[in-house]
Amino acid sequence: MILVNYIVSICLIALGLYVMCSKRELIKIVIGMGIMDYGINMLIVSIGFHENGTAPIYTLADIINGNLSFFVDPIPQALTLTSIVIGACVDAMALSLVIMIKRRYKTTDADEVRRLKG
Amino acid sequence: MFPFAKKAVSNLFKKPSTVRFPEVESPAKPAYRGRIVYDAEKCVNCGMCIKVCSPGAITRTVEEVEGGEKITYDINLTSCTFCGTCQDFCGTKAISLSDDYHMVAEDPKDLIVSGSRIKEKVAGRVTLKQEDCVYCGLCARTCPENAITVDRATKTWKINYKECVQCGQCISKCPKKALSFQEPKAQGVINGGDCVFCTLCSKKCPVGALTVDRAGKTWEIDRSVCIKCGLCVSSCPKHTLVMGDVDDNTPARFEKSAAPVKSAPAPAAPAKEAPAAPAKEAPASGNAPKTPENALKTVPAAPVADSPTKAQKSAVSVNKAAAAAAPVLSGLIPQAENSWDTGVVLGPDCIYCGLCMRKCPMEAITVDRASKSWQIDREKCVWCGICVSGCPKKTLKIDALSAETAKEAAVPEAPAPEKNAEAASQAKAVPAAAATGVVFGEGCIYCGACAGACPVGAISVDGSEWSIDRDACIQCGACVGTCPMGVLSIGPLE
Amino acid sequence: MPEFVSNLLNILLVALHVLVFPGLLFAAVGGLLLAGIDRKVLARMQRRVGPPIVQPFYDFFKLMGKETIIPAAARPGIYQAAPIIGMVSLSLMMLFFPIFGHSAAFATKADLIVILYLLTIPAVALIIGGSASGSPFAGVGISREMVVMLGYELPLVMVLLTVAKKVGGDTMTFALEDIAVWQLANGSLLFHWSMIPAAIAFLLIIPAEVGTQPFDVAEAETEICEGPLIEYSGAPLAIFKLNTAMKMFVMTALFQVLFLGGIDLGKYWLLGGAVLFVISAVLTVLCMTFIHAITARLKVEHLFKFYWTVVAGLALVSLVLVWFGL
Amino acid sequence: MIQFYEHFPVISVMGLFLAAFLVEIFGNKNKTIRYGISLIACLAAAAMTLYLIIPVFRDGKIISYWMGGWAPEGGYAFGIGYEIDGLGLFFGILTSITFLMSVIFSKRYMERDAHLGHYYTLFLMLAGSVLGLVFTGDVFNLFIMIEIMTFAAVALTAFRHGKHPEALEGAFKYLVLGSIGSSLTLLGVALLYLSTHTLNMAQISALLSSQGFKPTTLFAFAMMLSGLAVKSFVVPFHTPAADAYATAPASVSTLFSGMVNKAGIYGMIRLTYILFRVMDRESVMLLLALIGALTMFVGVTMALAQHDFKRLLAFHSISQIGYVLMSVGLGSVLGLYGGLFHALNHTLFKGLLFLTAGAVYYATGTTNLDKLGGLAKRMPATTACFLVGAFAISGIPPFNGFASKWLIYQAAYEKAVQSGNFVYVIITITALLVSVMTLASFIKVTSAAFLGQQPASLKEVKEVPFSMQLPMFIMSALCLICGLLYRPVLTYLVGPAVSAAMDPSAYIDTMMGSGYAITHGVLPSSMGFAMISAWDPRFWLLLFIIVTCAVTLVAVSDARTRGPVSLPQPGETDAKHATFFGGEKSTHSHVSGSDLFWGFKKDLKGYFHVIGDLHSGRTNDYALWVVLGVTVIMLFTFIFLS
Amino acid sequence: MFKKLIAESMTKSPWIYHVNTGSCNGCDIELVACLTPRYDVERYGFKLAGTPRHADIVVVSGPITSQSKDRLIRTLEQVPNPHCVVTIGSCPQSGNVFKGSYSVEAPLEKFCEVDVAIAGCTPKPEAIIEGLYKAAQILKKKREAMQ
Repeated sequence: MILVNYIVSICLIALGLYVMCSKRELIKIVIGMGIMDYGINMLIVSIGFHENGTAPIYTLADIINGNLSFFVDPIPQALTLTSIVIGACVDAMALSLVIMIKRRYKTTDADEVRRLKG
Repeated sequence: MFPFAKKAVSNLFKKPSTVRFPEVESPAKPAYRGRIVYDAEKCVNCGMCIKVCSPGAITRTVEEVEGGEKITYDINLTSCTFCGTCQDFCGTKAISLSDDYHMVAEDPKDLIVSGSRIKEKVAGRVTLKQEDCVYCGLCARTCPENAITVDRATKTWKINYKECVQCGQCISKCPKKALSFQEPKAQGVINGGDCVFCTLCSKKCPVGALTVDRAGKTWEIDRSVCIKCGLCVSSCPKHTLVMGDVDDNTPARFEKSAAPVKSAPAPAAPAKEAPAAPAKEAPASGNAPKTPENALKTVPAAPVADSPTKAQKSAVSVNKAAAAAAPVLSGLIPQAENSWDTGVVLGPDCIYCGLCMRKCPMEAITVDRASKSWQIDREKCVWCGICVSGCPKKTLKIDALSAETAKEAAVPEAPAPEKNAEAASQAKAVPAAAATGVVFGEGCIYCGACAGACPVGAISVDGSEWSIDRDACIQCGACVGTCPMGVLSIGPLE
Repeated sequence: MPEFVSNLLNILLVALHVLVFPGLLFAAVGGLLLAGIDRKVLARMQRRVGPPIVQPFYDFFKLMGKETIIPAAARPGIYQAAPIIGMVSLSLMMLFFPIFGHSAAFATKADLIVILYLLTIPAVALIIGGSASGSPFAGVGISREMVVMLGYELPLVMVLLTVAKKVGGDTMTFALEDIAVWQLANGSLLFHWSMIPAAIAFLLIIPAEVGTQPFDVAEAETEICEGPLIEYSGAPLAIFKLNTAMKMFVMTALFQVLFLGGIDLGKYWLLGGAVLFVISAVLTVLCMTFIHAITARLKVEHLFKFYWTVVAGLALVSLVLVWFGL
Repeated sequence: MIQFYEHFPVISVMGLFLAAFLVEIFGNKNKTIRYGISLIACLAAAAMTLYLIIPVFRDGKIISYWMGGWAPEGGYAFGIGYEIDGLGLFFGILTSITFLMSVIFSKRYMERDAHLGHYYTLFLMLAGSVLGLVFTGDVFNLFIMIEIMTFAAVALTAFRHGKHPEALEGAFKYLVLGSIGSSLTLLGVALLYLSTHTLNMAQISALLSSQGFKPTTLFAFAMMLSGLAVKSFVVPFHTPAADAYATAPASVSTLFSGMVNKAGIYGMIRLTYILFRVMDRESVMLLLALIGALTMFVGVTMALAQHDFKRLLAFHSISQIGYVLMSVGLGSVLGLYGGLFHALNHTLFKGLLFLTAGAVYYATGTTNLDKLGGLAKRMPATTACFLVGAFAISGIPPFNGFASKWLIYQAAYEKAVQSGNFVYVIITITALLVSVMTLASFIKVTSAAFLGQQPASLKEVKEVPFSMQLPMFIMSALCLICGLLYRPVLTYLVGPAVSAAMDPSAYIDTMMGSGYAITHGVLPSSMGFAMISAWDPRFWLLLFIIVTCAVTLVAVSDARTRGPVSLPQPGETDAKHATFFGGEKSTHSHVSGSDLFWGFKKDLKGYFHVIGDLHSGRTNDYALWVVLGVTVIMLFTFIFLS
Repeated sequence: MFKKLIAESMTKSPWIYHVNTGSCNGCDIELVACLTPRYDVERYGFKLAGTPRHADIVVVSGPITSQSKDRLIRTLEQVPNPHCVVTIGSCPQSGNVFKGSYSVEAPLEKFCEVDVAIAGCTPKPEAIIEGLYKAAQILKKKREAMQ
């Protein structure tokens, strides 16, 4: 059912973009960023997935038995891990900025946080 | 754009339309008003050009030289508007505007046109042989200085010698040869004896030659200051001052009674100094004439007239102080030395029309029609009699003052309220009972004099219609007295 | 040492080229004469006598003799250097033009694009100098000067690209020498009918570049007191006036290079070239004078619109025609 | 045998990161320590990067470096590899110059701010990340570096939020859009991994060449192109750039324009020329050239409407990046030369301009053009440097901006003539026109801020300290040198980068072992390069100086014949030297920047209104721009590339 | 050589700056008439300058109203040397019909040295040409005196 993964991740990315484009609330924009991130992470994990694959870990028994079976690609998982960390950082940063904006602008409405324009 | 293009190209092959001026002389158009030419020999020094020149570009200098006066005219082209009025007004065509327009100079002094001639001294001054005069007014119109005034209606001919420059234009213009240069006779003001010491004359005197002491009842003239203008003569309400020939023996002082002169005569010092001060200032102002003679001529009348008035006032206030010391105002019987023994006395027929108030030169009378009160300020009153002669009801007269009248006058608030009210009711009753009023007779010319004279504005004259508002009319008779045709009278109404 | 001598001679030759012919002196004298002719002919078109043809020389020398007042608000260095920078860059432009068989002194050192940008230096010098004078009138003037520049730059670019395509064909060239050679082989560009709109556009650009009526909004003396030049007096002003004249000269020369290079004079190239140069320069200036004589000053927004519609349209017509090989 | 210099790339990158942590640990209190660490790290990194010129540019070597010695095994690359070819080093040099100048400038410029420890930490992280980005040979590493770069850049943008709350807004927009860009890049990387199962750039390039384009690959291409386009701030992804550049401290803006958007451009060149090798396709050329032309036009017109010095410079940054992208997108050698040279020049003059803007801010406390005026009298050195930068960016000969623009015009028109596509003619005209508009907007800054009349509030302004002038002087000198000696610069600096971009086979061979490229069908390509025409700025300048000297000599020798020069008395205001106001007493009257170019703005007011309204400042709108841009790029890719 | 040339040029290219100090416009119109094809002073290099910085000859018309006095003096200060002051018409010389008014400050001599006075109300264009020509000669003298 790998196709479902792809479809859902693409939907998540699209949803994230939609939220960023349409929601005026800054926190929601940040949430949109998060949703998009998760969609991509899901996509990457799905890329490495193999039907009936095992965890990419050799045990001593496997080597001794010569039972080197088919395992999922470990690299995408490593990528995902990194990406999640980065995504968390970015979200934290964004939220801290939103807090500061709320403090200085007294609002978190994107319609009013637009002193820089034109 | 195409027409422009066509024009530009066609112009390129045409001769330029430029006037090549400095190389080729370009004459001015006919009637161009350019550089002024002044012919000093034709000039009679009448000064008309100076008078008519609006920017004041022409100045005249008169110097005393041997054999007469050197008269110089400077026409400053840098101040001229080239209007040509001087040319038009010059009686002898001594000034004319040429068509020369090259009026360019590095030094503006080069742009002053000047000319001078020596004018012989003329003995005497313009004098009228009255019997020959027909009061045609030609002389007045000719006079460049407007020194002569002629009134045909009253048959008067006056000349202001201060203005006269002795140009002789009037003499040459006079059709009857009634004018001539003559040595003047000494003239002066003579007091005829009816003087009431009203001080009007001294107020009118422009040079402060007259000193009148009302308290001391003296009238004095300083003949050295007097300029014989005649203003005092015309202002005298008693017509007692006349202009006549005087000599050294003619008295300069007139006294009526032996009443002691309490105050000192008005100081004459400021009057004497007055002419000197402006004379010093005169050269400072832009175009003021520079010779002493001119300075005298242009002495403004105001400061001279002013200082004696002040002096007079100070004298009056001294009088007042003296009067305040006396017990007059405390309402006691007048004493011999009191000056208020005579005065205007109101008779019983008063209709409170206010004519006397308006006529009084000293503004001593106050009439209030509403409260039917008539008051006189004895301090101000000079018993000149103008109110008496002007009274339509002939109820005012100059008489010795009784103690009551003096008191009434001194304390105008004195009349009791009930008396006032009684008087008012009487006054109201009068028109209703008598039913008299202004009667309009035949012969009216609708001149409107009556309307102008009416103190209450009851009469209106419009075209050939005469109407009167009976309710407003107070039957003062002012209209009757004013009517030039004598068609109005006060009588019973039908 | 003969090598040393020849080097020295070369240096002298370069100096002669730069300072006398066809550099500074030639451009200055030629420019002032052209300006004089312009004024004279303009006067005649208006049925006036007009000043003598050497009048610009008188103006120049008079201004040289006048006092130079440096305003308190000005920055003296920039204020005085600006006119000289403009003059020098203009005088160098003539070195790159091959004219009527005379090959340019330094043809290989610059091309059309360089010329386009070198032409902006005098304008920028004027703008910077005017701005340095600190007057608000100058501020308005430089703003207008810049808008005029924005206006004529678009059609000018199009004209240059048209020429490059026409001359270079499928290999296109920006080199001035190539343009001259091509024209000698194929006839002047002006006589190729597809180039005529571009030539007209270029002729309309010259007045704006030089700043004469109706495109003199930047130096409108009656409304903004000569704009950038308002505070200038004396020698710097003289040099700015000289710059205007030299710009006229350079633009007429550029017109010849771009559109009239195809007249082959054979062995009479020296004299004939000179005569032809004079004739064509005067004719080019006459076109300018003619436009001056029949128009009044445009508003700056009209000017901008004019250049971006009419003139750019003309240039575009040529560009499209040339693009399709006509 | 590994040469000692082969360690330099990774040392310089890691050194910067290490220094960042050291600053955070030791430098929060002591300003000498933190600045010392930062300066030493920057100097060392710059020195090492510049040293690499010798092997890479002179000897033509390509340095490959495998982290932990994880060399490819069996034709498959597993480890993270650094690979420094001419292209990477070229951008590395730009980066080094930029952060070196900026760190020198920062010393005095930032002295009035608090929390400088954090500033230098972020600064060094930004520098390290960009350096790592251009040196890396691994796509995922590229993504990581992009993320670090975005993160540091956003934090630096918001650094001055205390005084300027707008900085928060700019940072937030930058973060949102930057994260979209990063996500798109990550998506591309993931899809690329899906189709090639490797993350090494050299191997990807070889494998893609042998296996051809699948829809996944195309999708990956579109995603990565969009992601990198967001990072390089081309239209329609440019909006956060204007906000962030304008509100960040000027030293950081210098980094942004000198490194951050260059990193994006580097990524796009790497992507199109080496990774996907699609630059032989007309459609990609057209796409990039059109985006470039649109970018430069929108950037410059927006710049014309700005009132703020730094925001104006930000839009010019966008515009100049448009030049670079357009030229690179032409796909010709000449275009690549022009584009890369312009990238170099842009780093120099835009860095210089941001530094002068910083100097103005330091001296006056504002960058609002309507409040400035007459600074030339008070800040002569800054003004001179600004004029050099302004002339350079406007393409006035003989400065460097002209040389590169000249190449770009030639390349664009050559492309137009050779391809017969009229669109390129329009692009050429746009490029030429944008140059004049650039001049116009810098004239606006010159007359509004530096020349004209001084407001009373600026009478006490002082010139900035020498440590701030020094980087400006160096940048100015480099601007002039690159303009005058453009041929040597092209040959020795830009040339290797161009050959590296045009010939990926060497790159692949160095990384994956020789012969790998040929087996996967990547053939070495030859470089044909001929400039269409000539321009010798040295000669021109020489003549210019000769004539100027001659004129000056005449002027000086004949000073008595000329009229006298009447200088104003200092401190006094007399009528003679006062500004002429038609006889009125001269008062302060200054034509501010927004009042200039009236006729132009009136005639194009329709356009200006629309474009002004489009830059609404709303984060959602900007996100929408990005989504639309990505959609267009994706559609274009699928329609024309498959 | 250049000294002579410059001095000679002074007479050949005088630029005019015109100040109206409350004139009735009569003189102003006549001055402009000088520039028309009919009189065409440009024959002698005369030109109207837009700013006093460019001017050689300052032409003053009008009676120097007190409002314009300061402006006039300031403008005259800003003219570079050598320069001439020329008055057109009677007003600046004397105040003409306005003299004595509280708001008129004529004559101009009070404030500066007047080099040439052109009389007339208004002068004919020919007279103006004559005056300007004279001023141009004075310019040359001033230039020689400056040396």
